[in-house]
Amino acid sequence: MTPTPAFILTVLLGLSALAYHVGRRRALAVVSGKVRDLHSLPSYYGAHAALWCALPALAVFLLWNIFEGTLITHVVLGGLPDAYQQKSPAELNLVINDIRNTVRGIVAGTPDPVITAAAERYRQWQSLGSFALVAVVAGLGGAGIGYAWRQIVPQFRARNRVERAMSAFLVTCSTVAIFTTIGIVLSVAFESMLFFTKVPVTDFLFGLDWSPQTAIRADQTGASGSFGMIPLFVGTLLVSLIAMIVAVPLGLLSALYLAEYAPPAVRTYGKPLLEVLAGIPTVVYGFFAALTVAPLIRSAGTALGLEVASESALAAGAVMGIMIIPFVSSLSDDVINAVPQAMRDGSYALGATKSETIKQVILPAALPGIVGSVLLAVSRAIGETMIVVMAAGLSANLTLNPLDSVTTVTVQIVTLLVGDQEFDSPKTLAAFALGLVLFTVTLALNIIALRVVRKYREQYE
Amino acid sequence: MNTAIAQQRAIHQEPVMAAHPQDLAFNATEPAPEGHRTVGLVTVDNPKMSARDVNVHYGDKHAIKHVTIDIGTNEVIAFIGPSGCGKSTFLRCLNRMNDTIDGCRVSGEITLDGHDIYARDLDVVQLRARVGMVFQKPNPFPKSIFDNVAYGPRIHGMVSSKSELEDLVQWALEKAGLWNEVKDRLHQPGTGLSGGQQQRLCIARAISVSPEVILMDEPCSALDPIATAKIEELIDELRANFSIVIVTHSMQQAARVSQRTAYFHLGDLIEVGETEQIFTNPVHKLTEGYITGRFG
Amino acid sequence: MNTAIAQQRAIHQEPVMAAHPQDLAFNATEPAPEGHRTVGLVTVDNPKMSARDVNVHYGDKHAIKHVTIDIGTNEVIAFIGPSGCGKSTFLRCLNRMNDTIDGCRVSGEITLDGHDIYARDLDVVQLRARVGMVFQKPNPFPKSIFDNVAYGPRIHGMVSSKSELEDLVQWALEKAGLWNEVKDRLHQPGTGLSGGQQQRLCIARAISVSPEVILMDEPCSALDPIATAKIEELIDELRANFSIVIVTHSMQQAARVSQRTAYFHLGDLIEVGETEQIFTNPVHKLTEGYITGRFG
Amino acid sequence: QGARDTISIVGSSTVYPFTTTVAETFGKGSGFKTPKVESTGTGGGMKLFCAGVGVQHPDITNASRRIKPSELDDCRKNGVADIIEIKVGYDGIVVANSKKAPTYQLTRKDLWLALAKEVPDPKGGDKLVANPYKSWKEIDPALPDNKIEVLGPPPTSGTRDSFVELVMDVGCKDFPAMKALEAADAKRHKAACQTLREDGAFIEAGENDNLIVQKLEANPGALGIFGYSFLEENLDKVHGSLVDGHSPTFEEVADGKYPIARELFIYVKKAHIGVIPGIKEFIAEYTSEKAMGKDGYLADKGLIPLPDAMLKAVQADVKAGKVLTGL
Amino acid sequence: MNKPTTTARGVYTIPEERRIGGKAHLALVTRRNAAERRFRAYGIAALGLSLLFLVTLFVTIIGNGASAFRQTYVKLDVNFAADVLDPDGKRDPATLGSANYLTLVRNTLRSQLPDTEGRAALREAQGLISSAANYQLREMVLADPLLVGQTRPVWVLASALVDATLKGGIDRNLPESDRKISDRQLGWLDKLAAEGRIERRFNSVLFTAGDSREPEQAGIWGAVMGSFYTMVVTLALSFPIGVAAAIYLEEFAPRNRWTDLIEVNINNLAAVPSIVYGLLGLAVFINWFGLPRSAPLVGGLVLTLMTLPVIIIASRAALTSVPPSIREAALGMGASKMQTVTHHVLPLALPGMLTGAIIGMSRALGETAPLLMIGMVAFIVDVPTGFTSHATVLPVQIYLWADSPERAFVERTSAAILVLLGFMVAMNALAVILRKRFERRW
Ligand SMILES: Nc1ncnc2c1ncn2[C@@H]1O[C@H](COP(=O)(O)OP(=O)(O)OP(=O)(O)O)[C@@H](O)[C@H]1O
Ligand SMILES: Nc1ncnc2c1ncn2[C@@H]1O[C@H](COP(=O)(O)OP(=O)(O)OP(=O)(O)O)[C@@H](O)[C@H]1O
Ligand SMILES: [Mg+2]
Ligand SMILES: [Mg+2]
Ligand SMILES: O=P([O-])([O-])[O-]
Repeated sequence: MTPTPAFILTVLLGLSALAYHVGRRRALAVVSGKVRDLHSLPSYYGAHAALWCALPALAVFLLWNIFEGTLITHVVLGGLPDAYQQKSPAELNLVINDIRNTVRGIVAGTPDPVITAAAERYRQWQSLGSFALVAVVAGLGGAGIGYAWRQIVPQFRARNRVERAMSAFLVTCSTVAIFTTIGIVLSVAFESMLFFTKVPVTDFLFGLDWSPQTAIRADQTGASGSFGMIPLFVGTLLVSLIAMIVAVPLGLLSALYLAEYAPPAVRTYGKPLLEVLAGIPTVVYGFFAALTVAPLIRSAGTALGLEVASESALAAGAVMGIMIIPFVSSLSDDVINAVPQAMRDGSYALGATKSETIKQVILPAALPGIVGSVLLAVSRAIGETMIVVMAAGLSANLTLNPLDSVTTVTVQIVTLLVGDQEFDSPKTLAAFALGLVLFTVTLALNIIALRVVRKYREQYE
Repeated sequence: MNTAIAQQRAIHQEPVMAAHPQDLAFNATEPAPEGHRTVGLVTVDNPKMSARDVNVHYGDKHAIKHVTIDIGTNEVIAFIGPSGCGKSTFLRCLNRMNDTIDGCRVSGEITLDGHDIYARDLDVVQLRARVGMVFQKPNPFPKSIFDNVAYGPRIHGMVSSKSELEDLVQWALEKAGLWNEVKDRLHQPGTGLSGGQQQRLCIARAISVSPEVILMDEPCSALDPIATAKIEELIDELRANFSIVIVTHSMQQAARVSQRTAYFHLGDLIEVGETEQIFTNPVHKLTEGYITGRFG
Repeated sequence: MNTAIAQQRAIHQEPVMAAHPQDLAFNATEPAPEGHRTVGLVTVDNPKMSARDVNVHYGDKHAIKHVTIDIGTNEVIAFIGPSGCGKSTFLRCLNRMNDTIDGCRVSGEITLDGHDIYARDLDVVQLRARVGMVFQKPNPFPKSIFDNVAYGPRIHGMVSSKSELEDLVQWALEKAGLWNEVKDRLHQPGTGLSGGQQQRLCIARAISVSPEVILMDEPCSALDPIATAKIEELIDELRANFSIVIVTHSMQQAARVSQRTAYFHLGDLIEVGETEQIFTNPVHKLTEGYITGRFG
Repeated sequence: QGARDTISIVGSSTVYPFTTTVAETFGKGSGFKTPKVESTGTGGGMKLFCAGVGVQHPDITNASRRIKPSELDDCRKNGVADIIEIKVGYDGIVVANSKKAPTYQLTRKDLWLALAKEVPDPKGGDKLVANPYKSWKEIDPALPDNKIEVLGPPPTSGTRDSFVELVMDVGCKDFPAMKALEAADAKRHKAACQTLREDGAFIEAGENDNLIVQKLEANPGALGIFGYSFLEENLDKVHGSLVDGHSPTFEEVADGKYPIARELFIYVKKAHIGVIPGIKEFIAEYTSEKAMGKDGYLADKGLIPLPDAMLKAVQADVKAGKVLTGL
Repeated sequence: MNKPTTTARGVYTIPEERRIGGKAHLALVTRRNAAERRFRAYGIAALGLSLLFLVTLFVTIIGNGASAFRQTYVKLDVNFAADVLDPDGKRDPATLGSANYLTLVRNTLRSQLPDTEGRAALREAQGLISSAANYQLREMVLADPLLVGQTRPVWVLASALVDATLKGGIDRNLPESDRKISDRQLGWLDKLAAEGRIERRFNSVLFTAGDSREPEQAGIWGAVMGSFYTMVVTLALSFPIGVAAAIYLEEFAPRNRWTDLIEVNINNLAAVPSIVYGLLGLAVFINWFGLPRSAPLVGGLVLTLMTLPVIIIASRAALTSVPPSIREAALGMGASKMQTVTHHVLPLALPGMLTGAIIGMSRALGETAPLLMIGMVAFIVDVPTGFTSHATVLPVQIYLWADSPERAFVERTSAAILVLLGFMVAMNALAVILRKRFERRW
């Protein structure tokens, strides 16, 4: 039986538990039980030992798992006859697949003796590797324990070490966001550059016409292939604005009601119920918007003598607003609830009504959190696709009339990316450029928002 | 001592016993079924507020037991008693601030100008506008110093112009003895003040709306003697128009500012009387023990 | 007055002037370029902590100006001064609690047993374990009463068994004079206590880890005389092993518990001296003004 | 990267229902694992397919149009030299409306006039003017007096592409004005023929054809453009307009009479045959009579089958492993 | 009453009527009380309206989807004819397995129903029965070879067409040309019904099977498991990372340009369209790290990146709202910053963090677009068994079904949505309970 990764991890876990125990005991032993003489609590010495036991071994384990395939493959391929050695990398890749499939007992086509033999070798190396890994992991773990054990003296700052490890973890986690950003920029930058070689940047940034109807085949003519992003951004703005007009009052008022007025039972169930709104798949909202709300608006509009398109920004925006209610309501409810009771008491004692207290004391105190939740809701609105596709259509009208059909940046990105396309045509590349510009625009907006929030914070903290 | 008030109370000069209102009415001498019988000047002639058989429970804890007491018009009454005896709790009953505490139940009757403040149709917002409060722990709003004081007048529409508001804020801050220290930083946050400054800010905030009754829970605990003197002066001045209840641990202070003093002990109101009498000649031995620095 | 300490300080009997440390060393008589020169017993022979030319700024506000002072071993030193003069601020410098305030900058040198507490390699956690603090506004954790007191011993590994912990908690609560009131409700939240009870809880919490220096910011402000006496007794008892800094507005209290007293005024340390001397015969006229109940 | 023993298929969402049907039948009937079929769109599928040979690249791609030369070049460049092209059938594109309204009898010329961005001036002359038609009646007095409102696929869709080719290009032929333009400026002519209106008469709806059907139901005045299978499933709600005298029925499309039908393909990477288990068997199943034939199960799913002779040819080519040599 | 007070600015007094109890004040009180009632009414209305939308959506979904939980079965007397199944009589499992069960079904239909002469009629008859019947009969024979040669009544799945007709999804009164089911088929159905050969049962297939092109055989179990694995990855990564990042930024990080940058970045990431995360996942996890396509692992990673901003932002808001006095108390006791955070701040901030997790996960659970790029919008029949098996997720299943021409998928789409919501409620229930436990006001 070759040891499975799960088995190795379990062993490592057991070892770390042991390390914790040993470290703790050792710490107690060096001060003969007088914990006060230790720099840190015994459990920190335990944790320190456990870290030393687990981290190096884990690193080796991960490295092995990443490179195992490559290593073994390299060895096995080296043993193949010359005819195989000459194959192109792509073909070799297939040979490897064949070998691996054979290892797993799956044979495509007629079994080839060379492959079968290679598979046998592959199997051997694999099990050898696994056993070696167990040995190395156990050895490293043990060495780690030993090292940590030797370090334990009363003055040893185990807490600081463990906390430094924890801080390192915290810092690492906070950089995930940076790497994500870099990743996103990198994954759209190349194509965007390509796009800008085909479509001038100024045309893209300031063009008032969006109609990516370039030719699909060489024998077609690009119809009015124009790539002006302004209508898309205006559409995004319009739809998001409508969504926020729905979501912010509904969400904020709900949150205030739940946090300040509602009997506990209502609050207990009301809040999670609202949160369900955030989890309903957007397809459902899309159908709701397109088949229920849009016709409703249309008939209402017609009754009023208004010209209403069958797909309207209003329908999409309103339904999107409903979807993002919980972003505002739940997060705001939490921050409102966290305002200390003494603040409320101070206001009530002056003869303020609940609503006055809410508006003038609680809201300002909770403002940073509420702004955060609203920003999040805006973000969600900007990023939403399905509802707009289904209810607002795809026509890039440059309009601020909510009864007209519009389209948004996100929708265009999605349709361009998933539609039929030629990957180096400006049509497809436009999706990347749109992504990049959207990213930049929201970045600018966020910087402004941060400044504004800061200003308020300075005033109220 | 204010002689007018002393005269008003002449008919009550003899200490009376009171526990339940019915006891008062029917047989004042029979022991109450439970709870302590309060000794002394429980009632006054022209009460601004009166409490009858008030009980407060925090969950199971019986924090205030059958308390009956009047708060006179234009009088300063001091509540004294060991820490944890229920002074703050009782104070909070008087403007229904206890409503905001989960699990706190109040029974009995409390009236303001003869109207039951626990009546169903009573507007508690108005009640609190009329019965103001300074809390034990200073709790300035996370707003600027100016806005902290201006808050009350604004919501009650007491001022019609900005300059009027500024005058009012200045007046309140001056009365609380804080003006000089903050006049240059009116628009900085009230939470950035020192402990004693915050306490005075809260006093300024409370008097800014000129409530009819002011409940002060240890208003001078964080103040130096000079600031304390200033506040005491303020209290004396306010008494001309308002009624004031002050919780204090300093018997000297009680003696300086109050006309009557009430002594609480473990949730019981033990004794009420003219301040001078309480401090010089307490009737109940628990009171005496407290006054003289040891427990009964 | 503790005679041993009085003797220790014999050589400093004559009031000295001190502002900047360099002034102390070179020409103690020349006026400091800015800030006030402190009068009196600024330094002691065997200081536990010493501050040299400490300045604190909150943003633009210069809250503590060139303060130089020693805190003696086994001494109780009282900080007095009008509200807002910087007592709390200076106190918070002594265990670096000011680090947590945005925009607060501290300069100068403060040492504990001769080691600079603002040194780069100093472990501020250890510092705070050694220099405990009772805050001006009681701030119990939103945990049970027991856990509030047990927190310190737990994180510092001071107890090895549950029963030991229980004993320690009981000891601390008893010393703070709270045990009787809370022994039946140890597992109820500490935030549900009365103001004075919370204050004593915080004292119990602070002494539970037996810090070498205890900084107490108006520890008795919400306490009745008996509880106050209890705490003063505690302070006196603790002095045998620890150093204590107490901020108080009650000069009586300062006189009762402290050996030395420091008078602050608008961020300046005006005068330090033996308590008796400060209260009976202050050197500086600002001090005198404060002691006698009026400002200089 | 682990080993792969499942066939990986990507590509067109139009072909997706058919390929998945085959995949499922194949998975249940043969000993092989059920192939994984992704719906990525034709172009997206091509991109993945042509990215290279090897397990991390798909084996088969669906296409609702023929591979483009540029895509073929890309394939070759990445070492995907041998590609087997299999034409699997036809997809009818229908122009339908709600049953609550009468059936339209349209010609491609009508459609062009209704949907082109620019049309010859109705008042005469060779000039092209922005499309002035508001109602169908203005185009042909026989048509109902309904506002022109057509829900159709977005420009990123293969269906739209085919619609342009099969309807618009043809519809614009017979106008003298257009002829003149063609002679003068071929490029401009093409653009004029192919550009759809952007003034709201043509509404770009998403690619969800069910949604279009439901929108038609809610808005009886509108026409919608979508795939034949959706018409077949929703005969109780919508009916297809006649185009050039032919109604979009299974028979008429199969016979090639109904003019708007496009070819559907799958492309197979030859290098993967024999390496990824089951590819050979899978395409055999796909091209078998019981799948692709007249009465095959794909016909039940709405695929318009190839004429018999063509099916035979396809089957023979597949058997011989004939690869695509050029376009 | 009030003596005018002299201030530095001049004489100040509150006019009688504006003081508490004064005329102007009383008038204002009426207005303020009205404002109070209004505000409260707004709150109730907002909550009510929001919940009304929820109810509407639910009612619609349940209305559409409830019927999918039941499924029609038809009883056929099947003759397991030996000449069809086992011509050489050896009962060899291989022969039995590869026999033509379609013929068996056809023969059965022919014997059971009138007018089944001719290919067209037979095809129509076959249209009543799901193709699953073939596989069902094969399973029966393989399990019990003795069946060969016998005739047995067998309940088989009806086709989606029959199911829809019997549930009223297809209107029998329409002219024949306007409905998929023919008059002849209706006649057969009526006959079978009259003979008691038609029954509606709980649709267990829906909950146990993977995807299928045939609506009556299609199930969501594959998608449920796919969602489960994906969510496990997402939750296991995004919650700890998000909380850790928030803690670092809020409690430890110095306030400088670098942390400002991170903060703006995080807010910005929340606005990145989800499909762009798909692009990122494709580029990084699949093309660079070489992780497999269509795997819950990659899906989970992509959704983690997408969810992180939400969790971080919510967690930061929760951390900010913990009063500083609590931190001071702990620090003053000699607790390290890390201890202060873990012992005091974190428990108090947890409800808010959980809210972030709930909302972030809800969003991740309903997301389709980013999965498109990494191959999870796919037809996958086999139920996934691990983090790297091919899988799809519930919202994708819903999306694909909603896009299917077959009418019978409409009700299944709604049913799948219901299951998704159930999934979500289950996932959130725990968080809600936790949140309730940790929530307090101080
Ligand atoms: N966070 C802060 N930001 C700005 N200014 C502050 C802050 N905290 C205190 N101050 C100011 O610094 C000065 C000294 O404050 P400190 O709290 O030290 O006074 P104190 O002597 O303790 O007064 P008290 O007896 O009222 O508590 C005061 O003027 C106060 O307003
Ligand atoms: N929210 C609460 N929940 C439970 N018990 C409480 C609560 N608030 C106060 N108590 C208890 O009720 C009793 C009375 O408390 P109260 O605050 O009225 O005391 P106090 O007289 O104001 O004391 P202090 O002088 O210390 O402020 C105390 O025993 C206290 O512990
Ligand atoms: Mg109190
Ligand atoms: Mg202070
Ligand atoms: O998905 P399509 O390429 O067929 O539109």
